[in-house]
Amino acid sequence: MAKLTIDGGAIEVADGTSLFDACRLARGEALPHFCYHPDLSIAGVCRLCQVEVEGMPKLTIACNTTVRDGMVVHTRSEKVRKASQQILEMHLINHPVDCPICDQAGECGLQNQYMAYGLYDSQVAESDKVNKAKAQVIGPHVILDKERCVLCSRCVRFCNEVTKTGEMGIFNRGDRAEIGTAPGRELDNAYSVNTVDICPVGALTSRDFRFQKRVWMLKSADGVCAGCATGCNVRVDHEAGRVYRLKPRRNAQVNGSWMCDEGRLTYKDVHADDRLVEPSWRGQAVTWADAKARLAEVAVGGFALVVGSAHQSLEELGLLKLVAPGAVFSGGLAGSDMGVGDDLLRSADRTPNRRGLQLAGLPEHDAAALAVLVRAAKGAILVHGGDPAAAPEVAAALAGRQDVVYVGTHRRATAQAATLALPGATWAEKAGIFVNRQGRAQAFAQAVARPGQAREDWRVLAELLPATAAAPASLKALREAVRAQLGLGIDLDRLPADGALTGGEA
Amino acid sequence: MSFEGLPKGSTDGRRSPLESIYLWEVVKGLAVTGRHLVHNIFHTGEMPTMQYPEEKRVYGERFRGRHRLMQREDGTPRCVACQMCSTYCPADCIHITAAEHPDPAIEKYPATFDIDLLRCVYCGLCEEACPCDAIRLDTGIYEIAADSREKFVVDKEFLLNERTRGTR
Amino acid sequence: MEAFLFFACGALMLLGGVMMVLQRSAVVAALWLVFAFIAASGVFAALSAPFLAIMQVLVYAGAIMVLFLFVIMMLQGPVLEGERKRLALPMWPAVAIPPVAVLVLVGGWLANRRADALPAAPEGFGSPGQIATLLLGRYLLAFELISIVLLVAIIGALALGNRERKLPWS
Amino acid sequence: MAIVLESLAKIVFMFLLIMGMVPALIWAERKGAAYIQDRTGPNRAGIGGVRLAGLVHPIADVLKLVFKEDVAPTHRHRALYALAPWLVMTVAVSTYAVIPFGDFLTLGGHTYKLVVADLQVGLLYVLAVASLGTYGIVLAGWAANNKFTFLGGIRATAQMISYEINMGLAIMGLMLVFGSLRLTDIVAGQGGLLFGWLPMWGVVLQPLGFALFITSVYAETNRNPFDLPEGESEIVAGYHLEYSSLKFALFFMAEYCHMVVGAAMISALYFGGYQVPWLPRPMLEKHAGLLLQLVLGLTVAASLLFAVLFLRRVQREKGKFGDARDREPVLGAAFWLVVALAAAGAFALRPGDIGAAGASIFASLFQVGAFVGKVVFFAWLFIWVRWTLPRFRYDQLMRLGWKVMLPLGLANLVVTALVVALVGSGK
Repeated sequence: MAKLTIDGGAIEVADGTSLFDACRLARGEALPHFCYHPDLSIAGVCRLCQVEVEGMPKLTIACNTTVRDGMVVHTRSEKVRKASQQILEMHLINHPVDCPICDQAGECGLQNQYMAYGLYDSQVAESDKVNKAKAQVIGPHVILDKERCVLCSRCVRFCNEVTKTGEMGIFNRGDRAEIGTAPGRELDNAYSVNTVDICPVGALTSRDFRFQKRVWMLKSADGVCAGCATGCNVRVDHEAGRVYRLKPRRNAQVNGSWMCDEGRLTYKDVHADDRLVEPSWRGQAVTWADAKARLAEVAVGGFALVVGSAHQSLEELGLLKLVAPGAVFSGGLAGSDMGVGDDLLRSADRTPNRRGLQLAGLPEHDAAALAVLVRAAKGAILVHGGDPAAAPEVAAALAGRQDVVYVGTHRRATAQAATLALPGATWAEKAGIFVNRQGRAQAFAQAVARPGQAREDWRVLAELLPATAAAPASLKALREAVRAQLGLGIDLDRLPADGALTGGEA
Repeated sequence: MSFEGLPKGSTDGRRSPLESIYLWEVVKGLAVTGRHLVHNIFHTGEMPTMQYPEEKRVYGERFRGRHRLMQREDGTPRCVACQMCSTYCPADCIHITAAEHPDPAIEKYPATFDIDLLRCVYCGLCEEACPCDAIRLDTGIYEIAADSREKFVVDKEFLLNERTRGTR
Repeated sequence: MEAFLFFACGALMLLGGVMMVLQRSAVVAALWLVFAFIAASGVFAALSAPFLAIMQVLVYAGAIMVLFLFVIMMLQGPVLEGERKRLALPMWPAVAIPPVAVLVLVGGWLANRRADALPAAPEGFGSPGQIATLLLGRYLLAFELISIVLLVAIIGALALGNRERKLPWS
Repeated sequence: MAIVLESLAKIVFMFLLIMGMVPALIWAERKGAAYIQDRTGPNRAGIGGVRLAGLVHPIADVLKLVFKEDVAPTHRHRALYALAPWLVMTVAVSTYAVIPFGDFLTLGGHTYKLVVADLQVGLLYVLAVASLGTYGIVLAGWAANNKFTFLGGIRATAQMISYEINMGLAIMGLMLVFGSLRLTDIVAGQGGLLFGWLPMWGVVLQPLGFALFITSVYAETNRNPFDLPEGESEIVAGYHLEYSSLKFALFFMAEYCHMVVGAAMISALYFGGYQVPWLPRPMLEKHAGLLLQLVLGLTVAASLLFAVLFLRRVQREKGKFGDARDREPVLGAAFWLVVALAAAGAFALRPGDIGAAGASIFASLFQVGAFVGKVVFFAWLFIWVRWTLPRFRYDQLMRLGWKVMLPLGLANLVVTALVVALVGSGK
C-alpha cells in the first residue's frame, strides 16, 4: 500500500496504481485527459493530465506515473492550471471549431475541458489553421474528419490492442501529422464504431447516428444488448419515444468498454415497420376489450401447449409457467437465431436469454419435434415471443388451427398464423432481466414508450392466467414470484450494476 | 398604495352632500363625455386612431418580425442545421432535420427547416443562438394571418424566399 | 266574442294548471303556473274587468312567480339531469283533463244558452276607480283586517324562519 | 272591420318605428361610444365605397348574425332555451301598444286616435308587460345550463323585482297628479302651462318621481350602470352567453327595443309626450303654414351646412385612399345639395296656404315628430349614460334600490297625496 497526499488530502492506494487513478479517487473526478482510457494501453501523448509532484523538477503526466509512498501531488495548483490551458490551446491550434455541425458537440472532451480550463480568446487566426480532409468515409460504419483530430491515438490503440486488426495509424510529422487508415485498408472490423465512442473529439463519427440528433437532446436508459447471448451492457439513447443509438456501458465482467457494430443496430428492430401495435383477431385489428372477449373464446379450456422464446425476459418466462400449469412447455425452436461468433464479444447464439430459458425449464425442440407437439395439442396453443412459425414444418402444423394465441412484437410468420395476436413490448419498451451466456442475470430499464396499443408482456400474460392463480401486482412482485419458483438465490429486483451470476459457468 | 398627487376630495372617503346625491355627479360626468363627443364630431381628423390597412405604424429597426433564412451566394441556406436555435427556442417552434451535404466543406445542411409561427413568441433567441447568422427576425413582417393552422407552419423554401409575406 | 275568449282562456288556464302538476321540474312547473295566471288574466279581461286582468299579471305572474322562480333557482341551481326527461307514461291520462273539462263547460253553456243569460256589466265596472271606492269605502274594515292578517303572517314567517337565531326583539 | 284595419295600420306604424330605430340606435351606440372615447368607431363596411359614417355596419351585422351558425350547448333545456329569446323580444315590442305617439289625426272627416290601444289601465299594462320581461332573461340564463348564464339570470330576477317596486311607486305619484291610469289622459294633461309660462310636464310636477322613474327604467332595461345581469367582468356575458346567431340577435334587438320603450315612457309620462311646449294643438293648426315654411327653411340651411362640410372633406382628402372610398365625400355633398334644392323648391311653392285639412294633418305630424324627437333624445341619453358611468356593484345596486329609492318613493307618494288632497289634481 502506498500513502500519498493529493491536493492536501491523504489517500492510501495499492502499490502499482497509476497516479491518474489515485487522483481520480482523491478528487472525485478524473483529471482532464484525451489519450488515457482504462481499457487501453497508456500512450501519454495528450499531455493534459499533468500534475505537480513535489520533488520533481517539472510537471509530470499522471497516467504514465505509478504511485510511490509519500508522494505529495498538486492537481489544482496555478502551475497545473496554466499548463492545462496552454496544452489545450495547442490542441486547438488546428482544430476547426466547427462544433455547430459536429456530432460530438455536447459530449466532446475538447469542448468540455476548454470550457473548464481553456483560454477563451484564441491567439490563432482561423486563416492560419492547417486544413485537412473532412468527412472521409473510412469504413462501413465510420466517417473520419482529420481536422478535428487531436492525435490522442485511442483509435489506433483500439485497433491494435482490442481487435488486433491494426487498420488505423498516425501519419506524417509535426503539424501535418494526421490520423488515417493504412493504405488500402478500411476500418471494417466488427467493432469499428467503438473508435467513435472513444474518440474524445468529433474526428470519428458514426455513419448511422450522423446528424440524426443533437446529443444534448437525448435521454439515456441503462439497457442490456439483446443482440446476442453475451449481453453487453448498453446505454439506450432516446428522445421523444425513439431510440437513436446504443452505446456500450462499461462492465468489466461482461464487455469491458466495448460492443459490436451489429449489436448497435439492434435498436432498428424496435422501430420496424412491421411492429405489432394493436391486438388482431384473424388479421383484423380489434380493441383490447374485444381481444379479451376473444381470448375467452379461444382459450376456453386453458392452454394445452405453451411455446416460449429465448428473446423474452426471465420474468416473462417464469410467468409463462404459471399460465397453464398442466400444459406441455416448449422453449421454441432449438438452434434458431444462430450467427457467427468470435472470441471477443460476439456469441453465435443471437438470443439474449437462452440461459434464462433453461433456468425456467423450457426445453427447446427442433422444428419437426415442435410440429409434432403442435399437432398433438388437444387445446389452445400459446406462443410467446420468437417466431417458431418461420420454420415451415411448424407453420404447416399451425395452419388451420383456430386456437393459437400469440403474444409478440412483430407481425411475422407466427403472428400471421395466430388466431389472436396480442402486441407486446420490445426490450426498449419494458424493464426486465436477461441471463447471458455466463449465467449472469442483468437488468435492463425501459427507455421509450410502447407504440400503439402494445402492452408490457407480463401484463398481457397476467390476463391469460387461470382464475386460480393470483396475477402479480407489479414487476417487483413478479420478480419475487419468479425467484421463488426458479429457486434462485439472488434478489432479482436489486441486481448489482454488473449483474449477478445465477450459478455455474455455461 | 400611495395617494400622493390625487386631489384631497378623492382620498378622504367623505363626500359632500351634493356628491352623495350622485345625480349631480352623473350630470357632471355626462358633461365631460358630451364635451369629448361634440369635439370629436367636429374634429374627426384629430383622432389618434390609425386607419390600419391604409396607414401603418412605423416600427423601429430592432422590431422583431417574421423570420427569414439567410442565403449563401449561391442561394442555398446559410444554415448548417446545428439546431442551436431549436435547442434555445423557449417555445419549441423550430423543427430541423439535418442531412449530409455533398460538399464536405459544408458537410451539414437542413433537409427541412420548419417554423411554427403560431408557437413562436418572437423573442429573437434563435438569431442570438445562430452561429452562422442564418436566421434573422428583421423582415419587419407582423401581419401573420392564415385560415388554417397548417399554413402557419412555414418551411425552408418559404423562409428563404425574400418575396413571401406573412404566412403560407 | 266574450264567450269565446272566456272559454278559450279557461281551457288554457286548465291546461296550465294540469301541466304544472305533471311537471317533474320545479322551474317548468312554475312556468306553467305563470301560463295559467296569464290565461286567468284573459278570463278577467273577457269578464270586462281590465284592472283585475292587469293586476293578475302584474302581481302574480310578474312579481310573485318571479320570486318563486328566484327561490327555486337559488336552491336548486342550473338544469338538473332528470329535468330534461319526459313525463312518466302513467301521468299522460291526466293531460286529458283540460279538454274534457272544456267540453263539459262548453256543453253546459250550449245547453243553457240564452241571449240574456249574462247580465251586461254596469258602467265603470271593474275600473280602478270603482274598485278603489269599494275597497276603501264599503269594505274598508275587511281590507284593513286582511292587511293586518298578512302583516302578521309575514312576521310569523320571519319568526319561524329565524327560529335558530335569536330574534332582535326577543 | 274598419277598427281592425285602423289598429293594424297603427301597429304596423309603431312596429316599423321601433324596428327602424333599433339599427339606428346600434349605430349611435357604436359611433357615440367611439367619439366619447376619442376613437373613430365603425367605418369599414361600405356599399360601393359609401360608408355613411358606419351606418352600413348595422346591415352588415344583421347579415352576419343571420348567416352565422347557431351554436347551442348540449346540456340545455331545449324548449326553454328556444323560447327565451322570443319571450324577451315579444315583451319588448308589446309594451308599445298603449303609448300614444300623437294626439289624433283627422282624415276624411274621421278622427283617429294616435295610439294602438287606449287602455283604461294603460300605465298598469306597461308595468305588467315589463314585469313579464324578467322571464325571458331568467329562462335564458337557466335553460343554457351554464353557471355564468345562471348567475346572470339570478341577478336579473332580483334586480327586476327590486326596481319594479320603485318604478310603480314613481308612477303612482304621477297617477295621483293626473288622476288617471290612461296614458292618453296623462299626456293630454301635460299640455297646459303652469303659472302661465312653465310647461306642465310630469318632470315639473314630479321632479323626484322623475328621478326615481328614470333610474328604475335604466335598471329595468338592464342598461349601464345597472347592466349587472351581463356583467362581462365577472360573469362573462351573463344570461345570453350561450346564445349565438339569430337567437343572440333577438336578445340584442330586445335590449334596444327596451331602450326605445323606456325612452317613449319617459317622454310620455314626464316630458309631455307628443305635446309641443307653448304650442297647443289649436295654435299648431292656426300657424301650420308658417311653421311648415320655418321647417323647410331650417332644412335648407342645415342641408347647406352639411354640404359645405362634405365639400371641405372633398378638398382635404382628395385621393386619400385611392379606391372607391374617395367618392364618399363627393356623393355626400351632392346628396345634401339635392336635399337643400328640394327643400328650397318646396319653400318656393309657398306652402303657406295648405287649407284647414292640411293644417290638421300637419299639426298631427308635427306632434308625432315632437314625440319621436323626444324618444330619440332619451334613447340617446341611455347611450350617453352607458359610456359615462361605471357599473354598480351588486350590493350597491340593492342598497340603492331598497334603502334609498324605496323610502324616497314612499315619501314622494305621501307628499304628492297631501298636495293633491289640498290643492287638487291636475285634472
